[in-house]
Amino acid sequence: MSDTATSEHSEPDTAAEHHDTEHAHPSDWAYVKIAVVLAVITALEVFTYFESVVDWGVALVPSLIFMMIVKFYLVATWFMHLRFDSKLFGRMFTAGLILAVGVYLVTLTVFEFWV
Amino acid sequence: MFTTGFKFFFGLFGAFTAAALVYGYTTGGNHVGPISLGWKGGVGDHIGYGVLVGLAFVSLLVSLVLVSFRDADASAQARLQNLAEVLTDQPVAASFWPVVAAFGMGAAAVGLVLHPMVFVLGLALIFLSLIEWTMDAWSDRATGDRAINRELRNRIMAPIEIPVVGTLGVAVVVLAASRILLNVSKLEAVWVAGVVSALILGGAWVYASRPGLGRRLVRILGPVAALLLVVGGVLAAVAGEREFVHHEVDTHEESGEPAVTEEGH
Amino acid sequence: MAITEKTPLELGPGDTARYAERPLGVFTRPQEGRGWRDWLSTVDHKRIGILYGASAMFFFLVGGVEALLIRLQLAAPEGSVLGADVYNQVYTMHGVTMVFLFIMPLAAAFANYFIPLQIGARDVAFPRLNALSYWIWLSGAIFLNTSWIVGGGGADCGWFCYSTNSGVAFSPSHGVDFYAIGLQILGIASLVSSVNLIVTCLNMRAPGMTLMRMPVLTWMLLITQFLLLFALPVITVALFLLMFDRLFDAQFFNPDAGADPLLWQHLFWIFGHPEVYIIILPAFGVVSEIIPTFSRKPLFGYEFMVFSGIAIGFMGWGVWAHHMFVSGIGPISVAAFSLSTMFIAVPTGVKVLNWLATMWGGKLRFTVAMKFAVATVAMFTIGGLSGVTHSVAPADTQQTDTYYIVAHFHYVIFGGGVLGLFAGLYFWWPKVWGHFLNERLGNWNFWIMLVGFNLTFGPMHILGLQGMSRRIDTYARGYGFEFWNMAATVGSLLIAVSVLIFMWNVVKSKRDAPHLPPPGPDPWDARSLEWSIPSPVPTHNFDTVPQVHGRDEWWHTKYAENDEGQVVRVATTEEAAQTGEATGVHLPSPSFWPLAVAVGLPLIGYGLIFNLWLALVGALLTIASLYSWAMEPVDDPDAAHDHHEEHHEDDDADPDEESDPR
Amino acid sequence: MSAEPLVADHAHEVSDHGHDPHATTTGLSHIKLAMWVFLGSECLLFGGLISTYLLYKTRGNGRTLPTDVFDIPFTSVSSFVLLMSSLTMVLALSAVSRGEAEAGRTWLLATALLGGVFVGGQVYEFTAFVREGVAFTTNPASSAFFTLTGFHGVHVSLGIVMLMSLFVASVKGKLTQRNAETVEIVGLYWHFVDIVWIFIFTVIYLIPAD
Repeated sequence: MSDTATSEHSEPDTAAEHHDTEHAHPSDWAYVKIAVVLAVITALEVFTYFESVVDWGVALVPSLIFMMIVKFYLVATWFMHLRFDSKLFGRMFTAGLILAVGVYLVTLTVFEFWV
Repeated sequence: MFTTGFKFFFGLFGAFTAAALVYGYTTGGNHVGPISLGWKGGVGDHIGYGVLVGLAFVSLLVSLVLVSFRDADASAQARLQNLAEVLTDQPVAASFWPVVAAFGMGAAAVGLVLHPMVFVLGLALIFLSLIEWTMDAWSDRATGDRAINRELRNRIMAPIEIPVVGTLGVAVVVLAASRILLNVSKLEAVWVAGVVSALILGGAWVYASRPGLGRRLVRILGPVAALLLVVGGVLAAVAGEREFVHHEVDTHEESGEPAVTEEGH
Repeated sequence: MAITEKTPLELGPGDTARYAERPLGVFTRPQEGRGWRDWLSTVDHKRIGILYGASAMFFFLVGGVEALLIRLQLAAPEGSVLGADVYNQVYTMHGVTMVFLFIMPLAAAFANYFIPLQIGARDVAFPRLNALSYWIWLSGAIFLNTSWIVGGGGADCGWFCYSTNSGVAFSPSHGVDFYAIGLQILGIASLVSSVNLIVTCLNMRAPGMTLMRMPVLTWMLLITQFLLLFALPVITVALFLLMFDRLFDAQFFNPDAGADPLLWQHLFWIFGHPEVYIIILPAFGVVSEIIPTFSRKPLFGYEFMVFSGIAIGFMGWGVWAHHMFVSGIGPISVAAFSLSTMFIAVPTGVKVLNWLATMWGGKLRFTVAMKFAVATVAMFTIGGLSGVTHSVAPADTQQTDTYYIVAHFHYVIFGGGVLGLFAGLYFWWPKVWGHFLNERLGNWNFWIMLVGFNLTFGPMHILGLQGMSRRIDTYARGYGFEFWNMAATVGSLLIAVSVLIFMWNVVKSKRDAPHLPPPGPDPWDARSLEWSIPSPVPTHNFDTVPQVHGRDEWWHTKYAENDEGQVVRVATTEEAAQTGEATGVHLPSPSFWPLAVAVGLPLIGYGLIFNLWLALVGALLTIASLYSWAMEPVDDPDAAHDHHEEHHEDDDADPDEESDPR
Repeated sequence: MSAEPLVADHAHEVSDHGHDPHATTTGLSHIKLAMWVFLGSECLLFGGLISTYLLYKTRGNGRTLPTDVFDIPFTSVSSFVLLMSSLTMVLALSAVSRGEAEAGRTWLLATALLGGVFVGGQVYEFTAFVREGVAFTTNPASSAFFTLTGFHGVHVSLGIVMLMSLFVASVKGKLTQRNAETVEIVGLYWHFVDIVWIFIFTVIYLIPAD
């Protein structure tokens, strides 16, 4: 039964993706490299706090948010294995993430938070 | 399942409850007082009612314990072990709970004189050994097989012990670390946290990559580090916190208005 | 977590018979088939579904009594049945009970029972978590209602509990504390259940059951679970803030300290509007199963049905502020939310048209289930249309907080949700219990409920437009409110009569069942997989897991096109249906730990309100139970593998056991 | 007799009868899918708390604001610590799934200890704030700050308890290669908590108030 079943499993949204999983997990050394990158970015972030050294001007907030997103992305894709696992996992997570960002941005906008 | 002991104590529970109700009403309680354990209202003579309710509770507890653990059920025990009669001379396992309990009593006594915290610690130790000792005593005689007994005990106690020990472990680290940080200066706090974390990271790195090399070293250094942390925490707690500058009411003016909701900006 | 002991209890070498009885007392793992204890420890999705349904019907009665009290108070001017204070508590608890303790769990009953059956699974993905959801839900429901006894009365701030009415200053009893904590407990239950059912739908489908072959009920329930998944954390945040404000003097909703009460409104309605669809989508799913069956046609526009459901699920997140048009959110926000609200009517309208097109030209059979389903479509359409009038912000300004709103949402929630779920009860009753509900009594039930419903809530449109505000405990003579209020009260009594008829129907049908022919696996000649197995459903659901080739798999097993393109019957139900006689099917073992975990949560709740030591006890109980659970293997290695065979032998002559569907 | 192992908390654990590797429709493990679904839900939880703080961060009611007493150098160290604990966590998983129990155990303990340092630092930070005039009930800003960071701290603490439980299981020899998925699940939770802190650190601490 299972032999015939597996071909029927294939459906566009899920099954095709899990063939390349579970094998390609990176080595410990790759993790360490990612951690070093994360640490460097964090150091940069902290660096912005000491304004006397460099004046970031209007670029401050955008660059902080950019660095935050990069860190977020690195942890999610490498440490949480989204890069190597089925896309379905990532979709479940990003659905919540996008919804949260969208809904709360609208709420803050209604409160005229940005004004 | 319902042993004689259970029946006796459960019956006692019923009798005491009834007595408490009757007593509560007859000594002049209002209509909801006695059935709600005196919540919102009188039960007449409080002391007598309280004693009866207390006895009822104790009986209930004992009966529940009896029915839960099927203790004092000689025939069940014999049936379990497929024996004509119950084994009575099983050797009991070694136990260090008597020592802990004695230490707890000593600590409680000393604490009465010295410091309330020590007293509470003593009480906690006594309480702890009461529970563990009871469980050990029960599981020692649960079946005729030492290994099964240990398995039984773990199955009931591990779900409590693991999270409690885990939480206490976290609490000790957190409390000790935060006391030390509060004791040193603001800048030193940054360094302390950084260095301690680096040590943890580095130690783990060395140990994980070369388990053979550091094993004995870690066996010694690990407890020493833990001891240092606890002792440091206690010393810092005794020494007290550093001076903090209390920010007085400052100039943030705009806060009071509900800034958002007017129409027609 | 999966760190289980290899075998939980190692037996002594050689002699396994020696320990036939466990020395563990209550800590012994339960096994199947022991009367009432079986119900406490069950992990069978069907039994859990029944538990959900029965408890929901109980709270339907509770909420119904509260509704009747409201209507009696308002029947005549200057009513004095309830005082103003009690009136506030009663309408608040009516709303909370009906939403959280009746409709949602009744929908959960359908979800639990039918999702696995419709996708061809033997159980849900996490059977013990499923039991946990139910028990947590029940403990939360009981906790919420104990505020009548120990909390100094129910919550009295309306079901949406706007700040600052919910603050200690205006609501000094513990009612709102019970509301805040009780809804959090209920939220945990729904969250656990939504995760479980989402994984079930994605991961446990029978071979060939692609997503676009799933029955529409399963689809709508899946969308509902996603809405729950994402909406509940938002209300949890709001409830946390409220709880901290009330119990620990935080400043979240204290305008004197510069806080903004509108924050509550936003958080509540970000949850609250998806909640509306959480209530209505299961009923849509039910209707989408019933109408094709009794029209003997496939559902018109399956893809449109599914995608409009998904569209509703998405767009439901962009309309929340239409509940707040008069709260001063600013003209741009009002315009934006007004537009988005008008747009969300489109996918809903698509659904209504598709149901009509399904019936068009069909061979209609008006059973009670079908009548309820058609009434659902009609009544929901009325509610939907009055809803569109709210999306027009200037009109809404007139209607806000009047009885027009009350009329609107009752047409949607009662006319759509409740009637739809009643349709489902009549439709699936034979599947669950192995006997029909009496159709004659069902007709009485239906017509009286339909008339009573319209008599109750129809006049409220008029009252609202006349200017009668909602939540007032009484009104003076001479405003012209008398007649329609009396009419509404009479209508509400009619609804009560119809519910009593339903209950009598349940009893009578059960009593008559032995004298009537059994319904068989497929009494309605229906379309989805649950009808291919015996009624009542055997414990293991499917003897062999079905292979699915298309939509309406079961229908196509029975019918096929012949050479002239006509649909002819190719197999009788008896030939095609499974017999339910499989043995050796491996099922998950029952467990008491879900119940134990659930008992701890209300203790934490009481502890937060009255004494933190109690909270510690509750937390310890919960955590210890969770760890016991984690260490307990999923499957009891000591249990017999085909327990359903010997099930009827050790009957404890328990009343619960009698109603056991197996 | 087709007894497919359709019913299990963990698909791979129930394979008494079935040998079908595709025990689930998508081929993904139930529990991992469930964890990701749950994390999606958690986004809205933390999103709500973060928005509340952002909305309230300047509402001081004439008293000291959290932003006035922030100790950015210390919080930076805390952020580093939490970030590095993510590294140790992923190394723990890597070790356990290779079957190196002892290394896995070491990394688990290191992760828990780093988490402990983080929470200890948070207790220190909270105490310092209270001493400096920002308590939970001072103003809406402080209530929102303590609720948000406290909520995060509770998440970290729960994670530590889970890590310690894994550690105990490992010491007792019950955490083998077969259970690597359990470590992975706890790891997902741990990294998520780290991700939330990445967000909080930037949005709450680093971006200037005005």
